[in-house]
Amino acid sequence: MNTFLQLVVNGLGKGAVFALLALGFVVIFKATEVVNFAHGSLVLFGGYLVVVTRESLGWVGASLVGILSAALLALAVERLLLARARSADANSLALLTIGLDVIITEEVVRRLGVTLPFLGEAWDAQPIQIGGITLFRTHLVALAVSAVLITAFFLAFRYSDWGVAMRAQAENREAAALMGIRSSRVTATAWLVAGALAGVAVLFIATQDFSGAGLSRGTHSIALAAFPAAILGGLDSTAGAVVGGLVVGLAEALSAQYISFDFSKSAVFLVMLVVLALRPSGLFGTRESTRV
Amino acid sequence: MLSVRNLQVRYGRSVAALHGVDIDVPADGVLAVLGSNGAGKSTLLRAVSGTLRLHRGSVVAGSVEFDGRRIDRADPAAIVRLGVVGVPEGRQVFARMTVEENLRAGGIGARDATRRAAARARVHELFPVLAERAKQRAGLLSGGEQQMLAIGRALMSGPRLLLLDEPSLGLAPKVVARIGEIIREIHAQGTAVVLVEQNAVMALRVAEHAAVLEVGRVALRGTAAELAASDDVQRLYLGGHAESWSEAHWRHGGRTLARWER
Amino acid sequence: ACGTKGGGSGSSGPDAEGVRTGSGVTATDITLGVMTDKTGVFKNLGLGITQGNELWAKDINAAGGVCGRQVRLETVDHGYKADTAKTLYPQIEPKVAGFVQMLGSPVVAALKQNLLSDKAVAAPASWSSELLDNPYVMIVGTTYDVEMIDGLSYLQEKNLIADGDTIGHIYIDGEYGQNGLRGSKHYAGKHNLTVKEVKITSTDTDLTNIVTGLKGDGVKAILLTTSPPQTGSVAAVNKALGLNVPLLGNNPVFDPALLKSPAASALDKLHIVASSVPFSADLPKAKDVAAKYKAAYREPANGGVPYGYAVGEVWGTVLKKACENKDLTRDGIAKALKETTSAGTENLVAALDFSKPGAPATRQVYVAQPDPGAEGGVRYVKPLFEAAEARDYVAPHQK
Amino acid sequence: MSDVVAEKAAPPKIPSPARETGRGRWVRRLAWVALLLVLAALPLYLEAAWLKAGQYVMIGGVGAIGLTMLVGQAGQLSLAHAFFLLVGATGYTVLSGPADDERVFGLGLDPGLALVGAVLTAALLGLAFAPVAGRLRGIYLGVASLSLVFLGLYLGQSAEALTGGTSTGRTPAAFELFGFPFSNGGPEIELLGVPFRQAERTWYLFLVLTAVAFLLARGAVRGRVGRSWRAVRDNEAAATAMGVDVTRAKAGAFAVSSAYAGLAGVMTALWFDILKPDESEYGTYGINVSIAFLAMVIIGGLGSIPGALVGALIVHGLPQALALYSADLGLFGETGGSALTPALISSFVYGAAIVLVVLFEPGGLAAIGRRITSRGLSRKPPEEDPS
Amino acid sequence: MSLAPLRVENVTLTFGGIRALDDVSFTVAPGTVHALIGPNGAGKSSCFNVISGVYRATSGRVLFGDTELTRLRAHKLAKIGVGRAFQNTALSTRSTVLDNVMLGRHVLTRGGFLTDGLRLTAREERRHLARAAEICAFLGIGDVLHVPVAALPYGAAKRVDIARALAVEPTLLLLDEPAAGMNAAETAEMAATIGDLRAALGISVLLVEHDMSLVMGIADRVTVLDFGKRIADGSPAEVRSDPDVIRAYLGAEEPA
Ligand SMILES: Nc1ncnc2c1ncn2[C@@H]1O[C@H](COP(=O)(O)OP(=O)(O)OP(=O)(O)O)[C@@H](O)[C@H]1O
Ligand SMILES: Nc1ncnc2c1ncn2[C@@H]1O[C@H](COP(=O)(O)OP(=O)(O)OP(=O)(O)O)[C@@H](O)[C@H]1O
Ligand SMILES: CC(C)C[C@H](N)C(=O)O
Ligand SMILES: [Mg+2]
Ligand SMILES: [Mg+2]
Repeated sequence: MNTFLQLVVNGLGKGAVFALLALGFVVIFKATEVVNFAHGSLVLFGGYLVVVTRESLGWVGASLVGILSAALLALAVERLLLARARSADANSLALLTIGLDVIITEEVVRRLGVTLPFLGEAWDAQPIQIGGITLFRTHLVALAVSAVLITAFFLAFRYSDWGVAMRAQAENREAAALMGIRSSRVTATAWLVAGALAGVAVLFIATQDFSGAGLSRGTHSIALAAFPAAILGGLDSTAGAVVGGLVVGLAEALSAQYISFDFSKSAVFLVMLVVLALRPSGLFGTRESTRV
Repeated sequence: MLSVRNLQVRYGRSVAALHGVDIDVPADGVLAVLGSNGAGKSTLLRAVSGTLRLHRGSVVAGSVEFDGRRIDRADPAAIVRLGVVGVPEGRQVFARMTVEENLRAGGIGARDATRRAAARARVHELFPVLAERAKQRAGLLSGGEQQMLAIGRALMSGPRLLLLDEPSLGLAPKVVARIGEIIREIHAQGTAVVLVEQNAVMALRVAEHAAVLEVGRVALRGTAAELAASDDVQRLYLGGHAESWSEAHWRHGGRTLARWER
Repeated sequence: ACGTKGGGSGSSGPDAEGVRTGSGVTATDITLGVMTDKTGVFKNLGLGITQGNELWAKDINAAGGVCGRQVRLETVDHGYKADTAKTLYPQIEPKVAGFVQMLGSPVVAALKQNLLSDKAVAAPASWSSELLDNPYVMIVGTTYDVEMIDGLSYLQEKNLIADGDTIGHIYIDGEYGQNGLRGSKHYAGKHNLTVKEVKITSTDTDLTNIVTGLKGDGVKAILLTTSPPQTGSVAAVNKALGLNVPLLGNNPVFDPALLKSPAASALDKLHIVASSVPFSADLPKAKDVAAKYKAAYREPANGGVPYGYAVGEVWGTVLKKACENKDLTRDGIAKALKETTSAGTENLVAALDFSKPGAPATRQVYVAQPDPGAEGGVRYVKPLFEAAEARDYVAPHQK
Repeated sequence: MSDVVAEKAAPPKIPSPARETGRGRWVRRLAWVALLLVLAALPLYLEAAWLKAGQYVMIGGVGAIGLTMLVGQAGQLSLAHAFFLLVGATGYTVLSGPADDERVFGLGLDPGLALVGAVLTAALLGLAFAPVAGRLRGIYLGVASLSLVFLGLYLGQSAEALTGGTSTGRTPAAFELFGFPFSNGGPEIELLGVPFRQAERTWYLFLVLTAVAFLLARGAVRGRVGRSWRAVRDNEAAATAMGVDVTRAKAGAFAVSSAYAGLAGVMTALWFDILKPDESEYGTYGINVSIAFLAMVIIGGLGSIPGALVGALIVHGLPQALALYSADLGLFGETGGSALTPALISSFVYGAAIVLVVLFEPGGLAAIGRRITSRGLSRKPPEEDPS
Repeated sequence: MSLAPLRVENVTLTFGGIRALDDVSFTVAPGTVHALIGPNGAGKSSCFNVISGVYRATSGRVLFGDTELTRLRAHKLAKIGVGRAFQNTALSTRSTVLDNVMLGRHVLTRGGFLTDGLRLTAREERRHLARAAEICAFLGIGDVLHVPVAALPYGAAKRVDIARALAVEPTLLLLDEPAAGMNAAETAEMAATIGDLRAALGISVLLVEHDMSLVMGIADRVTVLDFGKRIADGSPAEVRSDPDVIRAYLGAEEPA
């Protein structure tokens, strides 16, 4: 029983970070219908800047720099590349981000060289014991941060003009432009925000508690693992990101113990396949419906 | 209010769509623009609303002025803020958003909340079906309902100049007539209108002035009444049906097709 | 038109001293191949081994070379990619007598057929006894299975485990992990231990859920055939969950960088079993190599350096034997390898015996523990030894 | 009336290029034949290492042709290509493997039959995935298909009797046709003083396989099947109204694409002389391979068959060529942590190629090629659907 | 060629709470042009969609001769001779006109991946290409066969859509607003084309159209829908003077 509880706690803790990563996909998808395959490289980039500046700025300052620079890189990507490919459709742009991801990732990994630094200074590997259960601090902080950010986004999408403008211009840029929606500003904001989310996520990912490894190519793979989370929740749904993240975290933790560890990665994808077979646009995604 | 001078527009590197167009819309006037497929009507509206770029088009020469301000290089949002709002060809509602959200998106250009509420009430009054279907996904509306939504959406920001690209497309005759009235009403409340139409009967009835575009040039221009009386317009756009049908038959050349094999 | 491609470079007749020569051997030079990873995931290790190889070549050439010939190294970088290696191999193969380094299990696996058909002797930087079905493979040191057997006997000797206990073994799927597992199963069979096996992949780094499960199983020790970050994760969770059992790992599980990670404080439970010495080993030869290294290179060193040097020494022994046999062809080198029964490296690794097909060349190991105070990060807790269970262990391809 | 009617306007001008002039077609055909002749003569001149690299490009080409039909023509995004490669490789190895091996399972079939069997197996598995794929669109389909890669690796690792397992893998039977071995075995052949051994023989085998794959695909894409795929891609309702069974068309595209991937898998096993499922998601049959194939297809131009070959040349050929050159010229001497290396440079190049193609030439290199070749022959509008 | 009547019998279609079609019945007699008109949102397109199998009727059935269309899978309709053009053209815009029209030959041809790949169908393909070109010529788009549809003006694209529907060699042609977006002269030409079609081929045409000049000019019979219900059915003259139709659809003013 203790084992089960501990696994659930582990799963939820990781799920919170997966939710944060999935939210990054969701924000951009909602604004542009582009699936950002380069999210993993934004995560890496943010982490890399933390590493570079930590010596001189300390953890807090470096973290802010990391978040900001991931955000700015995302913004630059949008402004310098995607915005210039106006004629390309969302799917081609998604493919473009694959190319970008390759470049940024390889460059950051090259620059990291042999160092694989951990980022979770303030809390890493300092667990708290309650009863027979161990609570990892990274998980606790991540849960709190995710809860705050996700609630904020949920409200913004639902109730602000920004949310409406975002969806409008994602669907039809010309019509949105005719409504006075500055689509460039909306998309740029979305990328900026998604980049910042990536910068926040990496602070949790490159820790002993979360990934067991410092900043490295593996950090990028974890962002990739958030993909099924975003998809099974529904790519355009904030609630979906939360549920998807937690489902992935739990599926991974429980299948590792009760089926086998090497199956756990497949288990995540299998859960996703089952969900998609029943609901082709994910649990909370907007169903595709067209008419002639 | 709107003055277009020697406007030349190109798509991509090779397609020239407008070859020097001059158009004037007086404050609170209604200008009808007629022309056959591909004449450049939509291109003209795109140049005014600043959306050419979205179609890989660009203004090569000439100018567009609104209230004395050059807008041919301005971005669409800035143009909307000046009070120029367009309804694109083929409705282009936000298919995945609800009717209500579509209207909301239309109001984003207008900052002030009371104006928004008033505009919404007015749109609902003009198009009651939009109130009924507030929660329905816009993409699932019928063609005509979508057209109404598109016009309603444009009215949400209280424009001073409304650009309508073939609003009667796919609408029932009764609704076409109703749209005509609505345009007149909109006009009566002080909004100028540029109305691109295939339905010349309606357009010429609503408009004060009219122009006919042919292959990127203004071929004819004058008051609506003058144009309605012109031979070419009669034949091509108003359709004295009996003659033009036989003529069409002649143009069609009595082509034949071998019978099906099945 | 006529093809411009040269013919084969098969063996040629004997030279003036009656030594027959083949690929990679001229009157003045013997060329050995280095297929290493300078750019992929094992670039650190690859670099260390290559530098060890180079130091050895410099030393032996300074001492007059082998068989009157200077040793030259031909190096290619496959970036730990089997596809690149597969293309580079036909380019380098005609130029060399054999390979002083062939790094990476996927690479060795992909080139197995080539080695067989070209009869080229290669020293893999990969220590799985599964590779020994290929007579041209020359493993310098013992193999992962034997390391585990020796290591378990050490734990039992220290009363850290007892007959009938349950132990966990976390291993990377592939020849590395599976070979380690083979060892622990052998030992478990002899001592009635229950082994909870957990298969992982090299890219997994968070092993929290595994250790949570093993804790539920009540394990008394956890065996690791993993990568260093994985070792760190297990160690940290072992402590966090209050499990605190001893950890026993194969040679590759440790990297000094772990001592600077958040897991550092949890590493006291780790025991490392290895058959080649660390860079800073307190042995005359190791100190000699270390000193030469520091004089020649700037990069921080690792255990690859003494190992690379040791491989060179073994190759030197084999080439000398082939020279005595007056046969420096590929066949002659392979024959000389089989006749090498005790290649000494001044204890960089234990003395090696390549005469028994399919059997590891030695079964002796060291046991070490992490120690932030020691140079290179580890300190010996037990010098070279061989457990009784290792002695009667039959490797998979052992005849 | 204020203005008068301006000059009578001409009807809108529409470009109306001829399909292909007779001369143009012949020039094109001759160019293809010339290319084929050059490729056939290369073993006389190229060293084995370069032949090996060329074969790797052909593996990429065959796989990419399959994928471009699925993604570019039928509009079904798939990241499952690596999985079908694994299926093909395993299929061939099992079917042709010796029946009396106690460690691994084999059927001892003739290698030629085994190749066909492996391709069919891959096609059938592609078909089996079709019901799931049929329900999904766009990116959802892409990520769903990615699950196949993970599940496939898991199964491949578990089914040691078939794959040989991750520890040692297993050796595939050398390819043979009518008793002639495509290996170093069999009769010693020499042509113009050049010995024809495994590298040379395999070159011809791969060349024939690639040519067949290419011609079949080109024919199909230009014909009825290709039309139905494009219709499904562009508008399912319209396709249905024209009598296309959308479900079947999609399933067919999946089957064909999987068959091509299967063939590429067989070639992969032959090229490596080993079948070994990867132990992690990166490797010979991992997600990076799926992405590399997608890159080839994008760079070449979605849906273009010749483009797929060019994409393969860049994505599969460049790293190999750089590695070989670096050895030849002593380039990339720098070592250690952050060295620029052939693999890294290739990654940058193919990453950048994707970005540039999407930004500036969504039709990919194929579109550029079409523009160059059509200049002077016949002017085709650039946006035209590639085939 | 045997012509069969199309019988729509008591079809009801609901979307959630919306009754798009409410117990609608009418018959398209063989060889006639039958118009379906009604206000926006009346259910005309929905009716087309039920007939062509895109939507499944909540109740009721559609018969084409003896075949119950409502039981067929949508893609089977082309095979039995039902061709359809769309309200907003649904073409592959990057493909050429000929390629689009050739899609219409799908059910009349055979060929799978291997046969096409080996070009075993090449001869047959050439024959069908010629036929497709002939159909295009008939519709006045014979000089743009190799132009991508994206480069065509709207009016020409509409013709491509119709050509594609004709390429199926249908005995029943469904046209959804063929004249939308056309000016009076172009509309007249379209009307002439439809007339020619019937004359040349003797097929039945069911069309939806808001342009009363076209409907009244060429339809043999007109069915009027309003709020999903049939409110009139008769000759153009009858319908035109029907007070319900005037109230619901035409309006007081003379239609354009
Ligand atoms: N995005 C584009 N790219 C290239 N050419 C274009 C583009 N849009 C329009 N054109 C061309 O420009 C010319 C004018 O087109 P425009 O759409 O303005 O005509 P229109 O008068 O609105 O016709 P319609 O009545 O069909 O709407 C046409 O020849 C058309 O083919
Ligand atoms: N898929 C759908 N889901 C929900 N409602 C739908 C759907 N399709 C149509 N409707 C509704 O059914 C009603 C009939 O629509 P339909 O498209 O058949 O009208 P129509 O007669 O073709 O109108 P128009 O002349 O404007 O094209 C409309 O109210 C529309 O909103
Ligand atoms: C440490 C490594 C070089 C050895 C390991 N067996 C491998 O995968 O290659
Ligand atoms: Mg227009
Ligand atoms: Mg309709």
